[in-house]
Amino acid sequence: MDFALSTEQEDFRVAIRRFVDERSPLSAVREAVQTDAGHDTGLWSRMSQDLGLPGLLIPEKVGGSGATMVDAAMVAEELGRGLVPSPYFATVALGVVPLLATVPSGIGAGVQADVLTEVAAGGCTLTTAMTEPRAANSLAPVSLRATATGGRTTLTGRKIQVIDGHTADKVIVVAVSAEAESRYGFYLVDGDAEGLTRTKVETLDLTRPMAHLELDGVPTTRLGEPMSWSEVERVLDRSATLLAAEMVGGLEGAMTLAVEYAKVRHQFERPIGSFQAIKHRCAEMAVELDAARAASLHAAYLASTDDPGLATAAPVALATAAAGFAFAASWDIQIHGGIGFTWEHDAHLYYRRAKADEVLFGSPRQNWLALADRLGI
Amino acid sequence: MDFALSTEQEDFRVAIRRFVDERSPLSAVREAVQTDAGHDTGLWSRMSQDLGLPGLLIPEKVGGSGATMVDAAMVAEELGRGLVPSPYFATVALGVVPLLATVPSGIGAGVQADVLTEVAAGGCTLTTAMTEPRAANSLAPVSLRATATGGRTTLTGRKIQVIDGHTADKVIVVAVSAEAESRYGFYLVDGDAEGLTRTKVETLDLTRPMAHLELDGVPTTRLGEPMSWSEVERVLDRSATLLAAEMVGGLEGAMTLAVEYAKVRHQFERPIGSFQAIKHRCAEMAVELDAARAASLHAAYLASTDDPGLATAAPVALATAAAGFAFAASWDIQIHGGIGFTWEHDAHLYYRRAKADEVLFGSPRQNWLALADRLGI
Amino acid sequence: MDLTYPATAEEFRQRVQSLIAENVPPGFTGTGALERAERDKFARRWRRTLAEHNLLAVSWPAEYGGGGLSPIEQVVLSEELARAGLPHGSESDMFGIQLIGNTLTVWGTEEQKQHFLPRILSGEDVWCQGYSEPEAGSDLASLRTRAVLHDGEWVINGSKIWTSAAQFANWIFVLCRTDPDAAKHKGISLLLVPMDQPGIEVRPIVNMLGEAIFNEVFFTDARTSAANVVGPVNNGWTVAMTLLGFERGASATTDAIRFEAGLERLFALAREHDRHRDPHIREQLAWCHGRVEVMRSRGYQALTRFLRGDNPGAEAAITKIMWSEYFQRETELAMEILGPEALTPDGRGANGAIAMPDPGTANTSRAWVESALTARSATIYAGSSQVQRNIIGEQLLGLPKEPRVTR
Amino acid sequence: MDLTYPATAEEFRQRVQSLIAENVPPGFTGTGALERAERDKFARRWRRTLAEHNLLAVSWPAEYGGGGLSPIEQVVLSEELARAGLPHGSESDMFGIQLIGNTLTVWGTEEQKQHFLPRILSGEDVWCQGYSEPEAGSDLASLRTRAVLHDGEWVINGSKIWTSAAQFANWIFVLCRTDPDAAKHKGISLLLVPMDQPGIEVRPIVNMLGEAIFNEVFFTDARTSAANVVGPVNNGWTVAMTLLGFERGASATTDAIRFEAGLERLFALAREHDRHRDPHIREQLAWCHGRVEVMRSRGYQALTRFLRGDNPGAEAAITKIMWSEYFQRETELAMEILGPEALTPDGRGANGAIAMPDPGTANTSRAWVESALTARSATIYAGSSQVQRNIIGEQLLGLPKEPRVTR
Repeated sequence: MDFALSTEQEDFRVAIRRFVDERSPLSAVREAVQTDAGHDTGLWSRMSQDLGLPGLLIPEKVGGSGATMVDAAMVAEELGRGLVPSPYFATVALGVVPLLATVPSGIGAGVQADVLTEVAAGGCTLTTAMTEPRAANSLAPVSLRATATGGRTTLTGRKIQVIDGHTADKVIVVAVSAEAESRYGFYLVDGDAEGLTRTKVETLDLTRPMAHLELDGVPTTRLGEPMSWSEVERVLDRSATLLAAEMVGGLEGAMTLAVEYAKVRHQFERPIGSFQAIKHRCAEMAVELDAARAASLHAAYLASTDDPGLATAAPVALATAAAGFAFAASWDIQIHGGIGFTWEHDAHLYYRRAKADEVLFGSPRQNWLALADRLGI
Repeated sequence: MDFALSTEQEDFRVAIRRFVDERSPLSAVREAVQTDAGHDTGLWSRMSQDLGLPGLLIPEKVGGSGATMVDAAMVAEELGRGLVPSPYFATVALGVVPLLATVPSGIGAGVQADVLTEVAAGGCTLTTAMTEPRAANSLAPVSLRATATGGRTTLTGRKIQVIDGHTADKVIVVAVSAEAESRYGFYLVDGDAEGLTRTKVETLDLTRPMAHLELDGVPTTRLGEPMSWSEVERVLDRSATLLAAEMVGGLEGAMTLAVEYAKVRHQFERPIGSFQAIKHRCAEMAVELDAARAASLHAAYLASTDDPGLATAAPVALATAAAGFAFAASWDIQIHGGIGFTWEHDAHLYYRRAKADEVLFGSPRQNWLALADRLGI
Repeated sequence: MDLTYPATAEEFRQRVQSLIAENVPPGFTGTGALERAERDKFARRWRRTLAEHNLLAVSWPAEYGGGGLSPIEQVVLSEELARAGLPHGSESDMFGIQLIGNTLTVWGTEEQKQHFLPRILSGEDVWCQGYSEPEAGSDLASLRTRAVLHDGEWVINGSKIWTSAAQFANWIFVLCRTDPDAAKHKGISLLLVPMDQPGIEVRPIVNMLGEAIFNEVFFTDARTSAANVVGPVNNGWTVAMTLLGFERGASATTDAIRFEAGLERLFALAREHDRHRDPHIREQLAWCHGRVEVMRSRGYQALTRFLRGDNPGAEAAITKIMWSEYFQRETELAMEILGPEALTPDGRGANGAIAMPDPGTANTSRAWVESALTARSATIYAGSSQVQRNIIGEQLLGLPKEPRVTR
Repeated sequence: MDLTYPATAEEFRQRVQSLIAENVPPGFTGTGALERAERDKFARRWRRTLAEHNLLAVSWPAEYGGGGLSPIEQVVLSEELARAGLPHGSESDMFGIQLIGNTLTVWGTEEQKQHFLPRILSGEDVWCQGYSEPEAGSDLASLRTRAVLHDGEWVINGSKIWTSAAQFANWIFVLCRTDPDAAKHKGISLLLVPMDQPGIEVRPIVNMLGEAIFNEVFFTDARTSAANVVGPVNNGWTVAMTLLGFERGASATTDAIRFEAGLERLFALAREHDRHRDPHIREQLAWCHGRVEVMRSRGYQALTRFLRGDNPGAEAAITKIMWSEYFQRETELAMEILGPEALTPDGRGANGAIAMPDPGTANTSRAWVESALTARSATIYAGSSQVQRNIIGEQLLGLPKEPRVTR
């Protein structure tokens, strides 16, 4: 009975935290988001080559480090804390997770093994294209359909708001399977495939680039067998766990900015953090951080043990972390006063991230309603 | 262009306020609620005979003072502020209002005129029986049906949670009309009619007694013509306006308790009202009081001019006042600390009133949803 | 109690409506519908029209070029402009006409009035405001900018922040410490300072939307004539309070008109996204309507006080809290209605509005996202919500102040 | 990270389950299902059963009659009792065993341990707590009750408030000021005082439900032997902090078990009232589930610290805020589900529970209304939410304290 990170995990976390603080301060984040990629490609080389981050969840057999979802979540948390723009989230949460979930039987064979080997080696980034225009609120929001003709499967249609969609080496497209109306598949597409047009778009969250994708007869391979929408959701629950962890980090980052400022900024001859109007909001951030971290860690633990309890733990983690992050990021601006709403101050970067993350995998309200369904209320 | 009470109205308000403070301090309220009636009958004599409160809305022609809904609301506010248990609300909001609304053409004739004359003279209390068991949440929550046989109309069924139902001299029963399924009527019943059994019940709000009523072939007279449910709602909007005013008074009463205590209670060598955790909650009460009073006064003004805008102003006033009152009453307890949750302290009397008022004419949420319907959103 | 307007006011209303009808294109929904450059051009033309009809400085005495309108006429004018989606002058008129102009009518010398007031109306002088300082924040009285009299001139050193429209202004009114030895609220004076001089530097501050709305203004031995002090020397705090206290009674009822227009846009947004059937959204939209109605009723109350000549009190703090927190909640609801569409803002924006965008603004994801971001600042500028709650607690409810700090 | 329990713990769990099965009637859902008198009778019998099996004072050393259970066994016992809806001893055992008993095992003299501990287990001594004072409130250290040594006895004058179960107790542990000249937190001692003496008067305090749950205890020249001080004289603040700090690690995971049972009742209530299809109610119920799950995960974290022997820190303040505010929100949701039914509470009540009612409590409007009223006190007693936020802000986040007051 032990619900805490091991010493090795704590050491790893400290190393990642130090890496983020040294290599990706927020000044560097601001520079990175100005680039075409929307992230610092040199930094990503170090993250993938030196730290082996994309290979964390990948079995040792195909070149990964065979770590657990708890480790991957810990990294997500640290990257979230520093708002580090990098292909980590898309590659691991939206790429490796569905690849692992669709491996037919044992690793070692099939297209999954090839891609995972490439990812583990640090030479390949991934993402998943899910969202379709004006469809995001319904139950099974995917209507793009794969077409099979003469042994060749292709995809035609439009996907929007694909995270790192303009840079990912391979894109996994969630589509209605060619075989049956109510079956879905994860379809693998090359980033430079013919018929694929990728357009980087302006984002609310400046630190998480997105692209819209036009697919016109793009050749593709289905990963694993067609599945029901609820099976798709089981895969997405694992991805969601890493988003929740990222948000926990973001919450901590925003809280830290607010607390540190409240200690040094003086008004009315006192540090503003000595006023309860400020102190108590910071304390509430700490309560929400504690709650969000507990929920996120629990979900990651259940994911690491393939526990079916993840189906209810994932929405709890998402909704708890999202609400806490939005709370902390809003109050971070308020506590900073005037400079809090300037471009040059980092408060708005956290706020933008928080408001974007809040809807990325469904709003807290949608997650609570999904949870109610899953609990059979 | 003048949106304020006139000097006469302000003087009248001050007189009522003084009357409440002198004749019905909260110590007297506690005694009154222990009686069978649930109110101080001597006090009510003074309110009805000396102050003429039940006759406020009644035209001068039938013995009333022909005042406006604004005046009636002002009285409700002052009585609410002191949690005065009295037949005022039931008699005026639930009795006089539907009587006036169902007068066939001009006053002067019919059963309405007789009853109003009695009420104005101070010798008759009224109420309306609306709620039926387990039906309160649907759209037209009344299914008790009037029966007409051989020129004689009777009522048989059950009504619950009738305010002052055990003492009212006459009870107005809302029932499905004998003529048509989707038409409703206000049916007048004598309090001591044969076949009517009235049972006083325990209430959450100790200061507003209620009774359950069993009707077994009770003879009755319909007031005015059968009407649609939305016509019934138009009448209830006027009653609701007086409930909103009462809640505004309750909000002010709870806030005043909290503020006065925060000024004198010391903790950590300071009056607790100097701490922002207390001061800012009191300030929020003041904001909510201001909002609730503005909404309530506006609704009363529209009611006084028979403006159709009342259909949307009434739910705004109800929901705004209810939310503000519940907020103030909860925080009043919290600010008082330990003594705030003792029986002997008055904080819980306000809290109970607030929580009861919150659902009496629909919860704030139900009122907002009703408003959305009425706005045609 | 009577919410009808007198017949004379209604006649004036018709005159204003006619003037508006003659000067806006058919189908005009408000300046928000215009692209920024076009809007600025239109606004300049419209300001001239108002000036020609003596409708610009409506509350000033006629002898200084003011409109000399009765209070109820001022209200009617504001209402009609708000309904038509038209501005009452330029952005800088807020500072020139409403603030320093009105203040001069109370505190100015005859010379000051005769010199400055007409130049404001003609557009020759364009004003901005030098109040806040980087270190002072909500604690306005702890300002550090100093002015010293030297050879018949004030010599000013320090800096001011959150100065909007400084880039368009040639004059700035500045609160300065003129007696460093006096207590915190004493020894402050309000000076009028020409900006076209080497001692003044304006640096834009970019807000979180990327818009340069505000500025920091640096004073390095900046100078102004000794005569350019408003009210008595070292009495600037009182003057400043008069200035900040200019309850724009005339606009009491227009906040609700503007917010109502914004809410209509939000209703339309919900319908366009088919979210108007969701009970949660309906409830929130209805709450917004309720809050706008409360603002309208409170506006009638403020208007009644204004027409009676009563002073506004701590109600101004309630007003500030109410509209700013409403604005946040309304725009967060817009974000919720947009859902994932908010992730990639699209379409025309809110044109740099610092509060509710102008009437006619496009109903796009970009405009609402910009408003939602902007709304975060609404509870900070012009006295944070925390400061407003202190004011309400202490001034309205009589709660004790924070203890003095021992040093 | 591993949430499975060791095999030995699971074996112990089975032994506890068997013991429970042998001692409760079939279909037992918890003591809340029993009428009050019946419940008290059942609880006395059950306490004897626990004592016979050495399962009462599980954390005390065996030499004083303690159970000598390993930490994980203590946890398993608490969990099984919680699941079965059974108490771990009487209401007074909280004070006798958990608080003063545990404190004596740390600070007591050998004589004190040998004298007092067995008498607690046997039920001969029944304890209550004298900490809070009417004037002190959240500011515990400003206590005024004084004790003076006179002829080998402490003579005590003052009063204590919020003393639960005082009517059943024959001993009270009392924080007294024993050096009036020392600084606020110094000069305090923890005294053990027999209650059966003329100098002590107990007056019940009736709570807002009309239940006499608490008492005020008045000391008028009350006496106790000079030997009945716990720890060094004038060091009572440190002793008291130890006592308040007894993180009941053994019960780390049981809060969630109890709240889960309460939430299941609420789910059932929603279904019975056909409100479970309303999206707003569903959302709130799901939120409640989420919060219970968070409390469960935090319980695992607390348990991990407990098993490692780590001290809890400011997390206790987070725990207090979380459960008390959850409890308020959960019971308000119950009120919303009940709707107008809450107006006239009906059926069996919550039997005077001061927090979550006992498992098995009837799913009636009266029980939920009583819980909702009770919940208002949860954010006040045992350190108000405001005090907890100060603790979190200052101790966990390092924010500066309020300035000292100048007098």
